[in-house]
Amino acid sequence: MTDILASLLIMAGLFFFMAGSIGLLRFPDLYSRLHALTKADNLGLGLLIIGLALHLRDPLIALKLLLIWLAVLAAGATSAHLIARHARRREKHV
Amino acid sequence: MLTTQWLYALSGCLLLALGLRSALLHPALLQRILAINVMGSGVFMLLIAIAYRGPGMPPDPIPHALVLTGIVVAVSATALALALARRLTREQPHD
Amino acid sequence: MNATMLLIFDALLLASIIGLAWAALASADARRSVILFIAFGLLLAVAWGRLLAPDVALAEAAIGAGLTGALLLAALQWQPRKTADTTNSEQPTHTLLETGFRWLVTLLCAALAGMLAWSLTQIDAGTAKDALANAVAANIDASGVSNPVTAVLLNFRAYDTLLELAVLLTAVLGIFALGPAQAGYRIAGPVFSSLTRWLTPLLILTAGYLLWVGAHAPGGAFQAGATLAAAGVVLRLAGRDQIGLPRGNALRIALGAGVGMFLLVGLALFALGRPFLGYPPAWAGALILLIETAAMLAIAATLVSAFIGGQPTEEKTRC
Amino acid sequence: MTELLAIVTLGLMFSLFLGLLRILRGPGAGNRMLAAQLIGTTGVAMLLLLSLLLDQYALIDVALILALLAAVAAAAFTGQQRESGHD
Repeated sequence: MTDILASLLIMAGLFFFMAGSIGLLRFPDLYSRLHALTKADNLGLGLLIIGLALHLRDPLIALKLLLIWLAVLAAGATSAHLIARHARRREKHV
Repeated sequence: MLTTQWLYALSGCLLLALGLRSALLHPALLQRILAINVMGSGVFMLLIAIAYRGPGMPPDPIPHALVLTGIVVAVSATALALALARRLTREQPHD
Repeated sequence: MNATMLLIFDALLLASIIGLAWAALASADARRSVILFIAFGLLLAVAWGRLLAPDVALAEAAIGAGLTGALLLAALQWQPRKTADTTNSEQPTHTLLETGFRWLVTLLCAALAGMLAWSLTQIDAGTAKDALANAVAANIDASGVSNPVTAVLLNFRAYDTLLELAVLLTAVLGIFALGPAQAGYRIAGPVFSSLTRWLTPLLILTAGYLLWVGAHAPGGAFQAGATLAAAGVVLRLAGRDQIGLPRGNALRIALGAGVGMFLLVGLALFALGRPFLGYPPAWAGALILLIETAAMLAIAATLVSAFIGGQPTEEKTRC
Repeated sequence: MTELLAIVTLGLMFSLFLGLLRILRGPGAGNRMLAAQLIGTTGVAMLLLLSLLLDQYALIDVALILALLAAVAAAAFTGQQRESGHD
């Protein structure tokens, strides 16, 4: 039962990764691409990690997985902020 | 050798050749430093592929040890090369 | 079924790695080359993991993501304007002789790759390829650690590792000789600064963890040192003046700690009538941990100094 | 379950391929950095799946290090050195 749920979560994670990549490729400008990217970081990896943690049922590994997700979340948000600010400054300069 | 080993080993050879070619021919200093790093990665890939023994089999630890130290030495050498390049740029202004 | 899918995975991963390397080296735009090279390094870490080399993958991850990228992106700041901003519009033109020469070099490189590939078929024919791996497996119980890579690095081939650390020391002395450190970074905005506040302790903790597990699982001085160095890089990028790197004599001691501890242990054993670096099995585990701790600090100090690009100076840091 | 993990790993590889197109196309360094960020996150996910698929739990530690250092490249890319000519 939990394995079915885990499978569904992992597949949903893949879906958001795909959506993020397609968005990155198809969206017209840097700012909208940023939004596509955060979907992969936040939802894609998050769902995948919850799925894997459910499947493994090991609290210690689950904790490590959670830490990985939090780190990617924070790094993703920070990078997005930095890159957007950098792009805005460049636009002003030109 | 296993198919997986062949795939990675041949890619390692290819990276070595790619890196060597650019290290010799690229006009810019920075890209030449990158090219030497690509060469190194090719050698690393070759070694790790040779160490591989198939799924579920413990790989040969000796190439792993070689590559592990190689990676750390490579980054130090890259830093030294960049420091040299920076000095060079400072001493001969381009414009 | 699974094997087939993994094979397709391998092919796609390798195609990406080679494609990125090709594109990075074909470009005349330094920024483009550097960013592609960073992505190349990320995928290499995945490849090492795929080939069951987690020790190597750990080092590649810490160095590729934490050091090489930052080092190269910092190098963009002093790139001569001409090469930094060149786009594909001004393709250099070659004379016929130059074109011929380029083709000759390309051909020779391809021939080298071909010969190397051919030599691989010869390895396969030999039977000695597992001799060393078997020797490691047979003696691992006496090595003091159960991670075979750590056993090779700090026991069976400890001489090599000692010299490897000496090479690192030489590289950093060369960097110091070339001139002053690069200018520090401006104080980062609140977002990155607050990330730094909890990232740095986590990185230090992870380095300690890697050092400790190195005895029985993937990890060890090199991976831990690289992770610790990454913490220093993060602090420097955030615009901090204090990035944990000691100054003056303390820095010299830190840089020499790896080689020093190795020699100290080796000579002490020598004095006790054992071969140089021939640990007594009962003490091997403790001695290896001692050397590894010193080596981790030395590697971290070396890599951070290398990132800074020179000897940290006293007066500039008091802003 | 391993079947599913293998399929998802392969799917992530395809997703990464799309990211590669953006890193090659740009335009400009900002877009390339975004793509590199996505490649990093996808790499983390692939390492986690590979750790189960290949029975190598140490790969989770590799993923952890990549995750912790995921912001370094962007910080180095946007950070400015104190005395670096242009402002």
